[in-house]
Amino acid sequence: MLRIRETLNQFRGHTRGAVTGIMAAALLAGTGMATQALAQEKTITAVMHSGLRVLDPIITTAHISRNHGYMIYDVLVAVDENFEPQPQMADWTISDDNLTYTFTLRDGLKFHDGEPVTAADAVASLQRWGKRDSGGQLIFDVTESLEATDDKTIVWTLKEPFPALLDTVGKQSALPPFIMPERVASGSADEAVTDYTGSGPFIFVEEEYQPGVSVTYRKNEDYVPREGAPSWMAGGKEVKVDTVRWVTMPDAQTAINALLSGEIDYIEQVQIDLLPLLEASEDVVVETRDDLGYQTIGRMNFKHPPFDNQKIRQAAQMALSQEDVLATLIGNPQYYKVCGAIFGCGTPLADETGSETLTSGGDIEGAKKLLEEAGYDNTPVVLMQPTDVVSLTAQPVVAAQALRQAGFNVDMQAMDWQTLVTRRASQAKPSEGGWNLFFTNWMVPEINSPLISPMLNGRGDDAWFGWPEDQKIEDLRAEFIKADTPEKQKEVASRIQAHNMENVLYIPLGQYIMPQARSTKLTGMIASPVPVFWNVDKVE
Amino acid sequence: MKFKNRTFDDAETVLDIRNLTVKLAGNETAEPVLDRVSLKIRAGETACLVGESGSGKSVTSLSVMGLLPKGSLVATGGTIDMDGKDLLTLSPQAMREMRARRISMIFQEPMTALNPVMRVGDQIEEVLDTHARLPGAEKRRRVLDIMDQVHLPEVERIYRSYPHQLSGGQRQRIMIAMALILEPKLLIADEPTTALDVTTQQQILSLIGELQEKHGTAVLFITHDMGVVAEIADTVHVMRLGRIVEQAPVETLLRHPQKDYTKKLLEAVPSLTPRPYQTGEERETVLRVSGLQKIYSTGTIFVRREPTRAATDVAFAVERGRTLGIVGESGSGKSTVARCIMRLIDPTAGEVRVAGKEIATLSRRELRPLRKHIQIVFQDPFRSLNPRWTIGRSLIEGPLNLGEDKRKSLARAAELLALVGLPEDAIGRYPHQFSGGQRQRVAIARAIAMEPDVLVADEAVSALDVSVQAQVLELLDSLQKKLGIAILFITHDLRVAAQICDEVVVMQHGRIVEHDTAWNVLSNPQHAYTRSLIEAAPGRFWDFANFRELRSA
Amino acid sequence: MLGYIIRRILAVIPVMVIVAVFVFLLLRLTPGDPAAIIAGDMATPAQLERIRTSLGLNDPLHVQFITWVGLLLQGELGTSLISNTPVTSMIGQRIWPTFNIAVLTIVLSVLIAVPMGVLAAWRHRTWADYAVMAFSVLGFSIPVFVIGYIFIQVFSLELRWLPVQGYKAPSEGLWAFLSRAILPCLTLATIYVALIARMTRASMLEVLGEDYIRTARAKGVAEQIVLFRHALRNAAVPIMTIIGTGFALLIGGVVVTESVFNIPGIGRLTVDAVLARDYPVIQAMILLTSALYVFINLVIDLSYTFFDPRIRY
Amino acid sequence: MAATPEPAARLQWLFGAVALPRGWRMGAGPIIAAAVLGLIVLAAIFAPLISPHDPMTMDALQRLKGPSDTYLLGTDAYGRDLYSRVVTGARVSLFIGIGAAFVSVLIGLMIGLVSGFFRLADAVIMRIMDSLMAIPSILLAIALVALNGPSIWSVIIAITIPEIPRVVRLVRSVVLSVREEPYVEAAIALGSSMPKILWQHLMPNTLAPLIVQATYICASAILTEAILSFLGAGVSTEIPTWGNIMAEGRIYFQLKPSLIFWPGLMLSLCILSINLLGDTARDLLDPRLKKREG
Repeated sequence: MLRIRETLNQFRGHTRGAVTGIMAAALLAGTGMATQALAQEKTITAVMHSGLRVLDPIITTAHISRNHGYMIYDVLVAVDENFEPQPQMADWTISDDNLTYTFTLRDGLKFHDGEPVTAADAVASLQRWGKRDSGGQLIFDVTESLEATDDKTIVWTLKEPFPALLDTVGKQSALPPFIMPERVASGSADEAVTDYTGSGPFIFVEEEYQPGVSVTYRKNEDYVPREGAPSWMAGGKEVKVDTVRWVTMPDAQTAINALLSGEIDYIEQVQIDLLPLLEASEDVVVETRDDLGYQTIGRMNFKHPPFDNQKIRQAAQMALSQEDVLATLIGNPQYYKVCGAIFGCGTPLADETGSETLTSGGDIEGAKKLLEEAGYDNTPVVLMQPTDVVSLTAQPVVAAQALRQAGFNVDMQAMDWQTLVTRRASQAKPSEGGWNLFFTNWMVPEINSPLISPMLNGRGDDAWFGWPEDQKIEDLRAEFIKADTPEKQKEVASRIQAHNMENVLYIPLGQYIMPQARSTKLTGMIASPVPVFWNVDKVE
Repeated sequence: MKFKNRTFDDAETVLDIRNLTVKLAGNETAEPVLDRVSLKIRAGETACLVGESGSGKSVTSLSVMGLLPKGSLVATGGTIDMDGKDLLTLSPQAMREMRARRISMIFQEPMTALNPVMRVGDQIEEVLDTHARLPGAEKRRRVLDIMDQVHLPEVERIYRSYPHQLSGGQRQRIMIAMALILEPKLLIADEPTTALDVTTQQQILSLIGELQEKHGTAVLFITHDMGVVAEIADTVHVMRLGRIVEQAPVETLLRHPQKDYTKKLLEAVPSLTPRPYQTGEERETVLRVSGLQKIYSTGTIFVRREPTRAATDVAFAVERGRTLGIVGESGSGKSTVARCIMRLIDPTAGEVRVAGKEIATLSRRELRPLRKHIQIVFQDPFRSLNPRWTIGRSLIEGPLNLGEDKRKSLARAAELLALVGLPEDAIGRYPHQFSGGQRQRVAIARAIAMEPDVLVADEAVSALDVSVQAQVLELLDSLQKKLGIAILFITHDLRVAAQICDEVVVMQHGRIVEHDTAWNVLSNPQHAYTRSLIEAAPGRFWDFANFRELRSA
Repeated sequence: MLGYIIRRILAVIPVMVIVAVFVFLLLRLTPGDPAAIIAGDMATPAQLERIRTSLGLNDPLHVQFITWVGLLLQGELGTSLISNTPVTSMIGQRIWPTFNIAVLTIVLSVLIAVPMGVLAAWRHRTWADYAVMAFSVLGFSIPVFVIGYIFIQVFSLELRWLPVQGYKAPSEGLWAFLSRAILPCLTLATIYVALIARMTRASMLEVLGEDYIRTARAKGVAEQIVLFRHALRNAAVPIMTIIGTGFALLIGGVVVTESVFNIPGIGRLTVDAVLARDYPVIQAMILLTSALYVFINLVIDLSYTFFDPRIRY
Repeated sequence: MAATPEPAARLQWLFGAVALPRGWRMGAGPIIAAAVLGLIVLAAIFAPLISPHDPMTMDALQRLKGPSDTYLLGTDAYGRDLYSRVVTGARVSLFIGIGAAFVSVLIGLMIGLVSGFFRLADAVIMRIMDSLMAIPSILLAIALVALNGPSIWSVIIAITIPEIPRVVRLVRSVVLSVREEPYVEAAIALGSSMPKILWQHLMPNTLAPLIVQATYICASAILTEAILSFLGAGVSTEIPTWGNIMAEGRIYFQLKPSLIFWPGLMLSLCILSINLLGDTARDLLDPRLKKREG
């Protein structure tokens, strides 16, 4: 059998070679790129975690759109792997009163249409970003002025100090301020852009774009990388391949088979359960891109019974066990971490105060008692379960079981993710199309600070879904903004942690990592929460 | 009446069937379908195989052709000898070679027997393709030649026609051309004229006779019609329940039938002599039709087509206790008239007065209470009763609609069953447990249950075997005498009309061409069409029931 | 004939109008919010509201409907709410893989199924008949995706004869196309073959009982000529009909097959659009497939005249 | 009524005189099919009694285990007992199949009878039915379920709506052909009212083909549910159906084929049996096929 297979492989190799030849000939004839030696054309085919449909990384927080943003756009400032902001497009100086930031664009920045990047482009881009990003809004709340004083200089003047300004402008997720041409960025912040001119290391090939299916990026020959080694989104972004194609495969197994048979080079996220399929192969490397990964969380609706009652919220939190959730969701302990810190373990602000029951397997008995004290009247808990998102199907099921054991009357309703997303925006009663509890996942860099974590907003109807009215958290956040040293910040953060667990603004359910898989032909891939294709080479 | 009286003692035997036994496949114990049938046909002879439905006539012919339905019937004994070979033992390939070359067959329904999606010329040519290797031009010449021989007009055009573009008679001519193109020694004709109108039947019969004479073909002719037998047979073989009960030269058989069954069969053939018109007291007119017209418009808003006039200016009246016959060939409009009178279809114009009330223009709802005055018996006994309903339920449907008590209606239904000669326990049984004749009796009882003034019998006996036909006609006659019902009797069969009608209306192309007493119409027809109908009736000079020539003729 | 075609096309109008209204109402009267998918996880209710307004989703229903119909009448299908791409160009990109696969599947199915059905009818109540019937019942009994997985496992992973996934246009080389198309086609064909074989058998059985078959045999015509020249052509009309109505089945299969084999066709486009509430795409797709269905059945009705000279329009 | 029909005659009533051929021999296929289906139905009815575990209870430590004494067929990705889930899945799958068949036949029968007999209504109804036919059923089903939420009833409704036009057409064609039958005309002549003719003469004729049709709808509903689950628009995974067990298990197709194999086997057996019984019924009930087979 083995021998037959070898022969077949050889046969296949031959035919594939022939086919490539034909294709190449067709391509030559078609595009007239006769001068370029096609044998040296390097193409990476990558299977991403989701299909790219929204091309405007400012209007959406979808990760795939952000990843797309990093391909074709560049940012002024980027945080490196030590969470330190580093210059990318621009260097900066800060005035002594911490009120004026002056950014200076580096030389050689050019948009894909050949126009130079100017300070005016950056200002327009920052302003549009400020209308969409919550951290950006906080900065613009205290902004006196933001101006381009010449082609290369941007001056940002504040009314009061905002110590985290650089961290916010340089953040990796969820909405980094990508720099677009002024003509594009001056458009509405509520309508997606239709001009995809960036200044990043790759150029978006519009003709080959199939929404939700595939997107093609060509190397930007004019891109001048910054000096230095790449680190997260900072450092030199040197492109070593000609083309990168992102494709979507709705079937996880198909993707793995395709990687094994060499039809593709890279899978951004591999389901842990399927890893054994890849482990046998010598041509494939399975690795984790970063150690932070994702935090999975539960969020309750503060507007409606029973979770308008703090004691009942606590009872629910007490019933849950991170271990159960993570073991069911991920399975392999190597890829998950029980972690009670709302800012994520492995981050500067990590603190696990108040998460004992969550991290020690849950306390069903305690939950029962608490529930009794709270006078729970058997109001059904409407728990929304998405059926079409693999990384979110387990949490509701596990939680429902635990809550039932604790004495909750759970009404788990299955729906597709879109319905859930729509429904969670509804403030109606749970019996009339509203909800009580849902789960979602965040990348850790999206929640690692009180400034950006959407769940820690206590402004009632203006807060994130669930709408807690919590003056205390608002006070704590204000205190955090003012904190100008890491120690002070850390101190405020731990109080926020304690308050979160007390008031159950949200339930952190632990951290997990999605490994990636790549062909051994790919070299030089850097560790980063965002998969990046600079610095990567493909060796045949 | 002149019968054929040639002798065939010296003629060569073309087909010799000996002790042919056919059984149901996989059921050795059941009664055989054919039981030791022996039959000899000589060159130039016309052998008629007669019998009622289910007697095994067709099975005999299919056995000869080797076309018994696979898996359901098998020949288990006997021999079929032709050209010194036993056809039953031939290989399929060898049997295929015999067909069309040595034996051919034509069937009852020329419409269904021709492939509807092939041009008829090609279908004839296919015989040549299968059995002879001829150059194209020669093939075509022979096909046109045989088409000419069967007296088809415009052979070139018909050659290219599809079956549905031809008339029934033309189609049967094509079948004959196909069967005879290779001049086989034996032609099997399985009821070839039964589906045809009487005038067409006459033409086809004489065509077969003509070609037979020309080519010296032996013909095995299967029919249930004694008139046809008298016209064409040399020898007659009477079959019953899978056996041959009597074989004799035609004249001998008709004059001196030996077996009771043969006698019974002959006695049942209705005479062409009309029953005398009973003049007498003035009677109440119960049905009066005047100016009746039915036009079907087939065009659409895009295509204008000439509307079809199915009935034009039809007028007649029927008196209580009398029978009016409407006679005509297919397409003459006789059924249209019946259905208009029943208001199963709506007449385009004209009046229909039933029991003194004009019903042609009433709405369905207004009509319903008047329905009791006029009832109908249909042709097909197998479809005129709801197969899911017991006889009793069918019988009381009408009375219940009139608001009668169920118990009373059932009692009455039992009486009616007795009246039509069915056992009383029939009331709880289902139609499939009865024969065709019995079902037709039930249908009559159902109509009678409404105590109508007029009974419309639309080809009510046409689907029945001749012996059963006689019984049903008798029943209708006796009911009419007992109940004084008026009967509107629609038929294509002059013999039947002669038997039961007081008056006859002859229809052609939707118009009445002749209207007189039955006696006058049959013995002294005025219209050419009526005359041609009468002349075409096979065996019209023979009085079958009395085994002698018709006296009056 | 021409009059008939015109009439049929006119008759399509009310059908399409009903489909359009039905689909429009179905989509708009049920929950779902395209703005939410555009904005992502962190959007606040106010932001969602602004996006909805900019997409025109806050207009009254009848205004949205009139806008859409107005576009339709100009031959425009609108723009995807999510990706901002014109729906026509999205469909343009995605229709060819589906079309090629579907055509290949139909050709393959007919070539396999019709002889199977003829054989079964001819050898009625023999093992050949039972085998064909068993296959056609079985073909209906296994979910399409399971069939697809089995094919991948056997032909791609075990035998390594064919690639596991993907699509290449025939213009990129016939083998490149065929090697990727053959498994999806076989997968899709399973149910289609079952359907056609079954109908061929039934139709042939009926025709083989007809008098003219007996006539043909009485002429001594060889059996294969009886079967294929006389019987099959008469049996063709119901077979054609089932090929037409089976088209709906094919669409269902395409949706699944495209997922399993990762083919960028319109089936997946539609599923994705439904899950993302991308109304213009869903509307366009359902309208388009409905129109296609109606058109195919018109063509099939017209094909009857080819098989049966009695049918004239 | 004077005489009570015997049981055979009752059957006769349902299927019509032409329907039950004398001397018909039942092959082994339909008998086995009936037995298999019977077993599945019994398993579905007594699912709680024969399931060793609660089909919904998860155990994170027992994920994706192979067959053992505790877990007869192993466990799924949530550590739930596969055997118990497959057995319980029979309930929901059969319920969906039978529910869809029942609802579509019932509604289709009503519409079809009206449409077949009343010319005016016919034109309007058939236009609407044509439109529904033209909408690809799987897309409609996905849309309906995705939009209404994946409950068992929305799955049933989604499957039912595209089936209704087919039932309507079937009923209508039977009505159109039977209304020309002499016994119906006789009933008109006897003064029976339209509703009475419709219900007593015409409707029973539709039952036999409808029973056959119902088996196909049932089978295709079970399959459609599986496909909807596969596409992510099925019933909540908390309630096991064969479809969603397979849909959940499909990513483990290579690692742990049993997750697809067992529900797939049950589903295929079930549908095979239903189809076989439907075919047998059709062969028995179709007088045209019978004619040839003697």
